[in-house]
Amino acid sequence: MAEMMYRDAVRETIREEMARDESVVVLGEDVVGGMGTAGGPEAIGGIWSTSTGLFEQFGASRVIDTPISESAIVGTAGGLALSGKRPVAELMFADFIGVSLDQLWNQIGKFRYMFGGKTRCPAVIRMAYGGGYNAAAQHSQCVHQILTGMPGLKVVMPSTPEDVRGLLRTAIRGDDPVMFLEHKALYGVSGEVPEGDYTIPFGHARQVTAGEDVTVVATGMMVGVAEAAAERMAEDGIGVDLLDLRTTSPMDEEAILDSVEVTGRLVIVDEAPPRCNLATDIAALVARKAFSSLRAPVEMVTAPHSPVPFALELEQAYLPSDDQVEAAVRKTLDYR
Amino acid sequence: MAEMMYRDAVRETIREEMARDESVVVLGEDVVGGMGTAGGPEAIGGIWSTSTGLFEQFGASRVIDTPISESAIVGTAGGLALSGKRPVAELMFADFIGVSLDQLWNQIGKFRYMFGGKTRCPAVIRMAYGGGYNAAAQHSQCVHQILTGMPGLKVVMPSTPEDVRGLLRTAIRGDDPVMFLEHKALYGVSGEVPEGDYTIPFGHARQVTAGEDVTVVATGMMVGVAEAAAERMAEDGIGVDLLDLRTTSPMDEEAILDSVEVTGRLVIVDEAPPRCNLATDIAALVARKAFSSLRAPVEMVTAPHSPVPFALELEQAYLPSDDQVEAAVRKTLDYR
Amino acid sequence: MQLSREQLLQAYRRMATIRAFEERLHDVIATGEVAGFTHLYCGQEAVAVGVCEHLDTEDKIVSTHRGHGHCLAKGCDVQGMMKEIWGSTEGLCKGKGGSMHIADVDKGMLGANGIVGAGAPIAVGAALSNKLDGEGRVAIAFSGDGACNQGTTFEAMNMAVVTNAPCIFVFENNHYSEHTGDDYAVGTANDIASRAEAFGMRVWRADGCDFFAVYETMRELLEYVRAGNGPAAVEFDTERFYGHFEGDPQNYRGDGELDRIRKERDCLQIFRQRVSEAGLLETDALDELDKAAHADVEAAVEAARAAPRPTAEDVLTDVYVTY
Amino acid sequence: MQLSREQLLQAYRRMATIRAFEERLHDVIATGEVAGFTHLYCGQEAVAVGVCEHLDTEDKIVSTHRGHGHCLAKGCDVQGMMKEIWGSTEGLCKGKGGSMHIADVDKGMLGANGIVGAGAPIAVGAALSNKLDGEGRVAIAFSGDGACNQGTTFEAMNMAVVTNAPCIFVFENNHYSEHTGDDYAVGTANDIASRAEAFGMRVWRADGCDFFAVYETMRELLEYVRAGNGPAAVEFDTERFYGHFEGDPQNYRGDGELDRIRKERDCLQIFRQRVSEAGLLETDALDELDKAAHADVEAAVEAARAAPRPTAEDVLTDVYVTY
Ligand SMILES: Cc1ncc(C[n+]2csc(CCOP(=O)(O)OP(=O)(O)O)c2C)c(N)n1
Ligand SMILES: Cc1ncc(C[n+]2csc(CCOP(=O)(O)OP(=O)(O)O)c2C)c(N)n1
Ligand SMILES: [Mg+2]
Ligand SMILES: [Mg+2]
Repeated sequence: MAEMMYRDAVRETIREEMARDESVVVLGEDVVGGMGTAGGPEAIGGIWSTSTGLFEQFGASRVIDTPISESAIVGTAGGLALSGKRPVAELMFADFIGVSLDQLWNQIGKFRYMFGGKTRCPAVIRMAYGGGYNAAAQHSQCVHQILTGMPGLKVVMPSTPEDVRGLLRTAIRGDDPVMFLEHKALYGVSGEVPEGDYTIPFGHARQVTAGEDVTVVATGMMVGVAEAAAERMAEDGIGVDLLDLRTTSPMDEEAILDSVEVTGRLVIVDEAPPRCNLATDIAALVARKAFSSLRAPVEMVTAPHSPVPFALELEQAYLPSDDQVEAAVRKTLDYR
Repeated sequence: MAEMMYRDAVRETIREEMARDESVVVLGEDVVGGMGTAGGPEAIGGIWSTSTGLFEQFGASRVIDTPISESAIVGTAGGLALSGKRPVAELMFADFIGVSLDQLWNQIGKFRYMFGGKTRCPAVIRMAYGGGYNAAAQHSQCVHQILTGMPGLKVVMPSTPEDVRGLLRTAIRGDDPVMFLEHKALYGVSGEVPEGDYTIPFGHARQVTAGEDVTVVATGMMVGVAEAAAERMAEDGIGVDLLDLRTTSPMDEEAILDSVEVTGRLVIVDEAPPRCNLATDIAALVARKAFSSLRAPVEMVTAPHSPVPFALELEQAYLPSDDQVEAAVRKTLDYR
Repeated sequence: MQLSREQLLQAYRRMATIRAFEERLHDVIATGEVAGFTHLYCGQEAVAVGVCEHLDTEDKIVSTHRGHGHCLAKGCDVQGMMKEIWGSTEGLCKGKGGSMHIADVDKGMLGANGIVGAGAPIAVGAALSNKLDGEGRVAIAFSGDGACNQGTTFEAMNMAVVTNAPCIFVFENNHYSEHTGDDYAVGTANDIASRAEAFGMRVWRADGCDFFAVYETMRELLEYVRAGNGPAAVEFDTERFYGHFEGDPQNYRGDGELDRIRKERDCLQIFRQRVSEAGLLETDALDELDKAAHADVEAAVEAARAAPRPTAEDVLTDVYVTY
Repeated sequence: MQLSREQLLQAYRRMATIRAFEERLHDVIATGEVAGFTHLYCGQEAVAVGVCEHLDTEDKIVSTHRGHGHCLAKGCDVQGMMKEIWGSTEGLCKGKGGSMHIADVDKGMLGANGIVGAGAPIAVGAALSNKLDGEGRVAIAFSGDGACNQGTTFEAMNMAVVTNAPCIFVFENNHYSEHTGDDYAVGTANDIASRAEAFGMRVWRADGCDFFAVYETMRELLEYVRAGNGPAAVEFDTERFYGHFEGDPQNYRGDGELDRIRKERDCLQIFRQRVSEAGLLETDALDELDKAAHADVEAAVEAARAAPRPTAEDVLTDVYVTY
């Protein structure tokens, strides 16, 4: 086991996959940096430092710096993937699916289906999502609630460096289009990473803490928030079965249903606003398929129905907190 | 009461609002038709015939035909609305939110919030959605599941000509951005329309059929599908409390919760694919706030997790049917 | 350079097949036998064929909502296409795509597209893939005069220039986007080609109703692009014989406009005239090809009518490779 | 045409205010006192002021992520802006928007924008609104050399041409989009203006570091647009003194590049030189304005530090007008 930062896990995994398979190609804005400048290329290697050094190692034909044209970035990835390459494209901020949604939703997500199953589109689209940087309404959003609903796309939300490595390998080696959502507040987080070329299959949740009193489901950044609450409550003897979904499409329905069958109580933590989001998706799953196990109303801890606000105090109030998770857990436990 | 077609209800309401308030402006592709041709303008009046004659009546400065540039269409509507006009823009097919989402989601939906409540953006964006025309994966989709989750937008889904008139008046006269979703299979449907200048407030569901055995919630095209099932079951003495939500944001939570309190059983019909959609949203609402009333698992009748297929048989199997609604109702009633 | 007799026959045969295919569909759609939105390519055959006769399988094309002509020119199977339009499981896309989504990736045909302007960025990706493989192969984005106003088309042109992609933007200016004239919707100092030129690409212009003009222009253009000079664009002046979609009353046409273009701008007639005048092909030989094309199309219609239909179970297959 | 003494003083005062505002922020951000993403406008002051000095409240502007200069030039309140950047409820946007979303619609400032390229279509709408009102007012979209590659920018230019909107596309070419040079990212036969020209607009080009060049160019351009001739575009060659965002190490700069542009291309220095040489304003008067600008900014910082903070209850207000 080695210690590794989340951002480094992203970059080193891409590097290894590029070395392993020459059909892997990286593209995006400033993924090289310094193109067309006196200071020369490789000035930045991606604003998240997730591609630093790749240009030097693999050259301009496999590390493609692009203009600010997100639709063309995703479309180019789609054309590469239809032609047998394995593009790993970066959208920089997840909020930029706004300017490229057609290519994600109506193009790469549907090629296989529209073409009668006769093609593959192994494009990985990486993007940094989520709040915590006071980056306000257009640079802080969650998008998994939008993308998970789109048939043809797979959606991955790693919460640890270990999962980044295992899930990104699966994404790049797989044959379907994958939305790889990296939480920007996790880039600087370090964690233990196993040696070796392991992969993590999609659709398998990770049990973060075990417990039989209440099921808590979270993804991405919210896993840590829920974990903090769970640890605190463990001191009071409250056993939280905390599941990190890791991928939301496909989603590990079985793990959720199995857990609720034991606990009878469910709290879902979702950084997205409350309407038509992943929390409602999971609540509906349980209300449909584990109704007889359920012993209390489902609780959801989500962002409010508002854009992400700028000011420190506002964003803090906006983002789901461990206190809110704890309150929700205690509320469901108090229900008789 | 007069008889009126759904498409005519759209057009005549726009015409009246344009006559009533000169700040109302229409824009979109082919909303005039024939611009720059030998046959001259007004050749079509919108491919859905929802703007026929408006150009003749109000002229080129208030009925603006646009190039194929959906981002610019929505953005132009946003700029008009910020400047005190009341644009009614047409996206033709709802699927084209893919090429214009940023302007909907990150711009017009957020101006008021980002600008600290100091402005209004009264833009109405109309679009035809839904299946039934074998128009395949890029011309048949539902989008309410995407738009409802976006804070700052209001989402309207009229199911009858009467509601078109009342809701479109409210949309155009209101001060918030409104996504006005017209089901393309309803355009040719006629219905009774009250005389006079009535409006229908957002957030108020309509009770389509009354009953105390089961609550069924539907929107748009699905209202008719659910109504057919309800009528058939009425013959067997099954009482369906069928709610047409009319608007999904804001949504009439009270009507749903009140109904479930009586019936204890809930079936939701949603034309969208099953993940993170409106059906899950409503299921979650009930699992959170009406848990103690609920006497059976929630049932969802939705499209499957696939793009909309082309062939007749496939699309028929894809779209939720009255048979499926009936089966879901009977299943929830059978639950003990 | 001269085309051989064989090449001439093949080119005409392909154009005749497109024509026969579309005219047959025109009739059939009027009866309601075929469902969905269908956009006919009739009138533009010389463009699709004049472009694609230069390509082989590894060269890719990306098409539009009006895609039948591009598909047939790139070698898609007539029966497979017809069955697709009929919605059969034996269709090129198993009945899941229909007219607006016909594709045959193995033939280098990366799909018709229902979203105007969506194809151009995809073509850039296909071009970059070919560039990586280093065999001088290209990718072609077909776009209409309407699509040239969509942001994606511009982004793709710029992206191709910046990445020096062997991508070719073929603008088929048939003077209409749906019911609107290009004079109105295409803001330009000059023409569509000049807008492409402003991105730093070399551009060409030619009469799209004259197969030989298209073919010669593309020969020159392809030589330039295959040599590694980066992307290029071309604008072809062409005509759409039918309405935007089947059922379009075409009130926007001028008096006598349709008659005139049918008479003066029919690319098949122009081809016949040229080869006759030059004594290259005999009328009989051409008539034979017309007949053969019609027979092929008729056989395809019969096959499509008899072909197996999908069932409800097919809805959920082909969404993913791995579930 | 000559500017009056008063006009000259006002122009310099505004430029000096922007400079002082940005330099103060540069220092403050380094200490961590201010949160969020902040992009400084320093170096480009002559563009914002040279453009906006021609405008009144009914003329609208739409800005970018690098919006402080445009805001100040259009008359936004210094204290209101500083408080917004600090996130106070007394900020221009009650602390909800922050640096990237400052707006003051009543002043005709329709917002900075965090999405590159998103402003241009909005400006077209504002221009059409002004056209409807028929008073000869315009709308201006500020865009960078990076934003000129975004599809929305092209769509907006075409839309403005087609609708004959009194919209002006001001391209501030500071030669960088983030860490990338315009030589790489802007595919063009010539320059950004030539791409705009290809849409059929009249275009201008000028040195964006020379206030007088900007001002005179805009006078001519505005006369043209206000007269109803439709949209226009202008490219200003300018410089960005700081990094893309605060904290950017700027490794992409050439040796001595920053020193050189500070020395040779500082629009405030160039202004001073011009007015001194022409004997229009005395150094003392200019120094006074610098001092006053600094004092204003200092007062704004003090006010922002003391200003009331939002609370959790404020999160859910201002989402809608009617709930
Ligand atoms: C993004 C998008 N906007 C609008 C449409 C509707 N539409 C389909 S074809 C078309 C006109 C296209 O014109 P052009 O590019 O000239 O192609 P042509 O039909 O002449 O072949 C329009 C507006 C669409 N399919 N996609
Ligand atoms: C749609 C979108 N893509 C990317 C970004 C990230 N980004 C912010 S500013 C910027 C560079 C913009 O360059 P330019 O238009 O030249 O403006 P400048 O920063 O030089 O003022 C980029 C890529 C963004 N905010 N929005
Ligand atoms: Mg056309
Ligand atoms: Mg720049």
